[in-house]
Amino acid sequence: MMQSSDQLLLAYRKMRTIREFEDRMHLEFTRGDVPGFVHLYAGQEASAVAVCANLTDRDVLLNTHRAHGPAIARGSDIYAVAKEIYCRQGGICRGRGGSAHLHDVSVGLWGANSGVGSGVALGCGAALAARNRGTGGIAVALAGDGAINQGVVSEALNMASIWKLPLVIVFENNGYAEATGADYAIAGKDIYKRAAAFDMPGIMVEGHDYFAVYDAVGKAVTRARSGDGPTIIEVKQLRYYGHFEGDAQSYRPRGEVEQYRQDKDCLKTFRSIFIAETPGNAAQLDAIDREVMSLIDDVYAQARAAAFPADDEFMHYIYASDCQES
Amino acid sequence: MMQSSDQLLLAYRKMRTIREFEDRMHLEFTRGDVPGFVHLYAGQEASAVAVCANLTDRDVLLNTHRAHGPAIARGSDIYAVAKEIYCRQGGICRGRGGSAHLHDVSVGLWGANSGVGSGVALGCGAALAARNRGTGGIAVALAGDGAINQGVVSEALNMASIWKLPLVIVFENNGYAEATGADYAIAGKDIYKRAAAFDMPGIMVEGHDYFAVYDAVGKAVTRARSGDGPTIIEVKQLRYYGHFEGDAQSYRPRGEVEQYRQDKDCLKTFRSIFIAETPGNAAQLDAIDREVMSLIDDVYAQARAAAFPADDEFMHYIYASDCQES
Amino acid sequence: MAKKSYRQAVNEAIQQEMRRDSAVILIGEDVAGGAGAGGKDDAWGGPMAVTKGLLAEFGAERVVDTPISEAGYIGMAIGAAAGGLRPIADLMFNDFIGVCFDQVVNQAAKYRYMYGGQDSIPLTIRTMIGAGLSISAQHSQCLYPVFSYFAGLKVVVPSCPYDAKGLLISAIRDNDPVIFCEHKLLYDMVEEVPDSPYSIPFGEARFVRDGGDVTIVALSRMVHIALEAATILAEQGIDCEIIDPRTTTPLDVETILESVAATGRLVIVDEAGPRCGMAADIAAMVAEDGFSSLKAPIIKVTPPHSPIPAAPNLEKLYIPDAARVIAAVHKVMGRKD
Amino acid sequence: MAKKSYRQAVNEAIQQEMRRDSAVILIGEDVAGGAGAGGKDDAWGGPMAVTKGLLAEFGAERVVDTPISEAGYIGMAIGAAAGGLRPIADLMFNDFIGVCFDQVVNQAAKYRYMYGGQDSIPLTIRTMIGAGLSISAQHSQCLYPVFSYFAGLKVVVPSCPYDAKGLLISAIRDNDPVIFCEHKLLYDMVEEVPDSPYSIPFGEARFVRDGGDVTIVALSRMVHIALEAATILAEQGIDCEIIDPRTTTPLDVETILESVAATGRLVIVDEAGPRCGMAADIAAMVAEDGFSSLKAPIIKVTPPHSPIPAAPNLEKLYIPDAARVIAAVHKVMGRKD
Ligand SMILES: Cc1ncc(C[n+]2csc(CCOP(=O)(O)OP(=O)(O)O)c2C)c(N)n1
Ligand SMILES: Cc1ncc(C[n+]2csc(CCOP(=O)(O)OP(=O)(O)O)c2C)c(N)n1
Ligand SMILES: [Mg+2]
Ligand SMILES: [Mg+2]
Repeated sequence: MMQSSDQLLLAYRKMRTIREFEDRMHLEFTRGDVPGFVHLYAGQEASAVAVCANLTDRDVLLNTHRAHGPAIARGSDIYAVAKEIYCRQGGICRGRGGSAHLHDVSVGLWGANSGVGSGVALGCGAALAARNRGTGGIAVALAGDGAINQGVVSEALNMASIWKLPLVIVFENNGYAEATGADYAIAGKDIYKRAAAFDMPGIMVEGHDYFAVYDAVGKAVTRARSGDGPTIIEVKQLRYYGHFEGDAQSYRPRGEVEQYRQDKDCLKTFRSIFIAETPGNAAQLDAIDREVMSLIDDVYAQARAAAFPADDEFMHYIYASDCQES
Repeated sequence: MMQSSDQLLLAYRKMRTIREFEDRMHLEFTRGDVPGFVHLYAGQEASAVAVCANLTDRDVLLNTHRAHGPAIARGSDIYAVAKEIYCRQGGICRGRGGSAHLHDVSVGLWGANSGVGSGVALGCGAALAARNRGTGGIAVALAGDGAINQGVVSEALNMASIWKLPLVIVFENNGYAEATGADYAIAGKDIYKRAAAFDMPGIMVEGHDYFAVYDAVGKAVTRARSGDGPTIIEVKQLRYYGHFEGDAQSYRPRGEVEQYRQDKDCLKTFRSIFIAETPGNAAQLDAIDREVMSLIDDVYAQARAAAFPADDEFMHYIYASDCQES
Repeated sequence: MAKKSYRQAVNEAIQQEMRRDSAVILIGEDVAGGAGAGGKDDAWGGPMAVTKGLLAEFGAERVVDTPISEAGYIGMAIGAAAGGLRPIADLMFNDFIGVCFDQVVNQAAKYRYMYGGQDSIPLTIRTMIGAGLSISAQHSQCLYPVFSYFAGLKVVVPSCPYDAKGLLISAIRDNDPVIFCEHKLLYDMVEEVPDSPYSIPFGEARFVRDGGDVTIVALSRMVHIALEAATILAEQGIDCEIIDPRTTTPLDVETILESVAATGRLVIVDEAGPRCGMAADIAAMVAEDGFSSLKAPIIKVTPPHSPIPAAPNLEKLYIPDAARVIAAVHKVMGRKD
Repeated sequence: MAKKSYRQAVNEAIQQEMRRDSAVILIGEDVAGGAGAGGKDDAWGGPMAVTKGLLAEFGAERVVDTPISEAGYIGMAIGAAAGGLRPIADLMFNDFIGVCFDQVVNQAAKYRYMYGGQDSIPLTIRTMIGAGLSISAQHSQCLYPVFSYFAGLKVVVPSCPYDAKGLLISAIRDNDPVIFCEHKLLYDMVEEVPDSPYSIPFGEARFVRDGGDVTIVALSRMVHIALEAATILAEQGIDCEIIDPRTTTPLDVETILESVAATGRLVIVDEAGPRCGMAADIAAMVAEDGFSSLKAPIIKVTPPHSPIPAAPNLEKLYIPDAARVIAAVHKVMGRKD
């Protein structure tokens, strides 16, 4: 599908927002007051944003532990996202989940999760429910390269195929599962080639190229929506920071990120393609960059100023009967 | 490898022994004194027997819940096997395991198991231990068609491949997992084609043809032994009885077994190939048939006459410290 | 009203809820039995024929036979529950929780909480518990204490057809994940069960027998063993009160405490294991909150801390029987056996 | 002898056992850290750097980085144990037991028994437990009560560096599957630890503090919370005896019963959950076998029955603290707070 200029500007805005959000988080983290494990999405922005550009309100995106980027891409309120990462009141999960568990039903963002690969099985369920209830929605499950090695993922891929579920599985192959190389851990190395084993199409795409990801996901979404079943998409990319904040990353080859930033940064790539088509657009992108910068300042300020959840609501939200409004 | 006439007669004897053992079990079961769930191997004999003909004492065969055939094929004492099925003293697992858990370390037969697919992971471990300890042994894991859909099996296949473990995985595709058709449950239908996803060879072979299974397994065993890594073999076959005894089998198409018995029975197939090569051999096979018949009589008589495990040994064998000799 | 087996009671509860609410689906291995097998599509209804007939009425979209992929289809059921369905997932034997534990205890149980109460997971997992069929260590366990460890789950252990129907209807209508534990030796138990749908609230124990001397708390099939013992004990002049908690989460602590307040003596009869089990859970609760009423030690009648043997004679030793209950009651009554 | 952290103690135990016995291997996710990653191969030693340096000494054949396939590699470790190796399998967080539960409780635990004692499974599973890092519901649990439910497993919960080293050496040498639970907040705790290898037998509790008024049984990190409380209580004239069971299976019931026989009062402090947990297990054992000594209710100080929240303030409420222990002791002493 052709994207309008507005759509493209929105995509760029989201990518830039994620980048600034994560770069800032990387700095803020060193202050010591960001709770828990924090996995940054910087470098991978084009993937989640291009996925979300293909989705509607009826659809569901299954998030992973590397959750900030997909949440922002899907349209979660960025203030509520930041507050959740800081585990504050007003966080999208009321401070119970934290960085790795961003989940926002109001925008169709589900299940960021510490169980590597669980999103693929949950996604089968979201797809099944959508189909059985006739909502017209589909599900897209994000997963890392590490997730292909979890048994539940194979189980889910098999079921998605035999039941032709309206599901797209996007494996974001950023080269590493924690400190372990994807090429070491994955027999055959190419995730998208596993698709054949499950009798579904598999597509590989360069993750720094928003347009390429958009097109690949678009094909898979069309296929899912028309009832033809699931597709695996392998998005090749690189994360700019460690597995989580605090990771010294000595397992990575020297200069890897620097090189990638230079050659394949998704924002740069987007910028050059977008401007090449309509040179006047540079100013629009610059304006977005400035707006995002000041937004991020405000987001962090507000998140850090927010109160922690009320102590006396400790036992809320465990069972349906505990779901008093707060 | 060429097999000697003695080897072939032994193979035939084993197949015939399994058949008679299982046919008799099918009858005995109706008496009501065979404990637990009983899964018969009749119809599938050529598979386990051809696998075992390729193995040495150093090797390990990982059994499944359909355990009688592989145990006999591997050379377990048939009296001890029968006693175990009847849960008696003198059973290979001292009556603690029963029909589905035949395990006999003395002959390199491991892990018959209610966890569908677990043998593949255990087999990786057996293979790893053999390699690390330099025993020269390999492991062969049996699994059903249903097992390919268990997550742990995919995990194990992946690991076997990346570490080039000396392992052969034999999927005995008898068409059903309980009452569910293999073609329904398995995306892409062909198990052997999944091998490509895990970057290993996959071979399909007709399971009623002892010679064909022998050759296919032989190739895989050679590959494993020479350090080149694992192979998947899919053995197409049919079970003659229900999933377990008591299964009315109304899910099966009418006449399926009768047709297969007529066209593809492994004993018939063996007989005709073997006699075609050396016509005088018919008498030898007939003699084996007679010997096996009377053996089976004695086996069942002894098994049913054996005592149950001693009540006062109830707490034995839970921990190493409980392993007093009985 | 008619006499119905526990099996029929479960079947009827599912059938009636599926009729009432099109969001209810049934999913699991061979819940119909025969998918893609070339013969009858409705051949099994599970290995114990509990869900037999449902495919014929509700079709393959609502009665879904799955591959042997418990983690996958239970994960999927969770997602479907979040997406507006009310799945009943069938976990054939509760022992198979081993391959889908993460989905149950880390996903389903924590979904509501970890996401700050945004969703309901109206998922019922039906599963078979219990020893007695010589199917040994991996098919005979009672794992509801393990389920009960995890906050976010509700756990149901019906001991009779009437309760099975009413509690299963409650489970299906409940907005939290429920593990519904059916004892495989109870399927043929028959009693009067109303034809129309009814629900039994969770957290309300059932008085199985009134008595003033000893409180016996018994769960699932052990309720019947306790009754057998109580009948014999009554002849000896010892009057036992038998309480069946029916759900382990929520647990009806009030009823247990009230009874112990009256009797001063507690025996707990449970087929689950002795370590960190339900017997220990209930005993500890009473030792803390009902201590002042206690006149005697709290006796737990459970299997030993061992795997479950295949041999029928050993399995019989494993499962608590009336003789052991009687001995325990004698002990708390200060009688020598 | 030198001061060593709990982290170092664990590392040293593994190192010394790997030197002593070539059958000992270490296997798990990022136990070296860096496999096939293009940079250093020995980059992590696990997320907490506990196994750092072992790859360099023992090589990739004995220090094996795995894919994210817990069920697969733990199943493999069981097979390798049956095949003559003595694997130490690293389960990064004990919460991940969810994806490999079957291998642990249905395979490893039952292997010896179900096969009539033919094999030993000398497998050690090291895993991290405990809350306190705001890593929320799926990374902070204490699941040793669940492990303790299953016969065939041994379960170790060391509370200090000295015990960590000695118990881990015992675990590696043990011929049964052992789950070794390391509390993530203890890694930086430092104390004197002998340089040479030593082993501590399973099933022998440690007297952490002598005292005649109240018995406090505390596990893992809670031993330190109990000590903190006891110090304050001593100033109030209440003398607490603190017992650390160190292993939950086997459990040193004798020591606990003897102490309760002397004090008549029992408080159990545990970070695991309140339902079917270790506190309940120990309380129930004493309410049965030590009832006659009891002068007061048995109080369990545990977290509430809830998932673990991410928010630091809520997590602090979740974990038992000294104030709650003091209140419990006051209660069994009949004091009003
Ligand atoms: C079942 C399970 N095993 C292990 C972990 C620990 N863990 C968290 S993230 C991670 C790596 C995931 O790698 P990948 O899927 O490639 O995602 P990425 O972090 O690269 O985005 C691991 C091993 C976990 N959370 N869950
Ligand atoms: C994890 C698990 N799920 C389900 C079962 C129940 N079950 C026992 S055998 C079986 C079918 C296995 O089918 P297949 O692998 O094809 O072997 P076959 O019985 O045909 O030999 C099932 C579902 C089980 N034992 N373990
Ligand atoms: Mg990755
Ligand atoms: Mg089969």
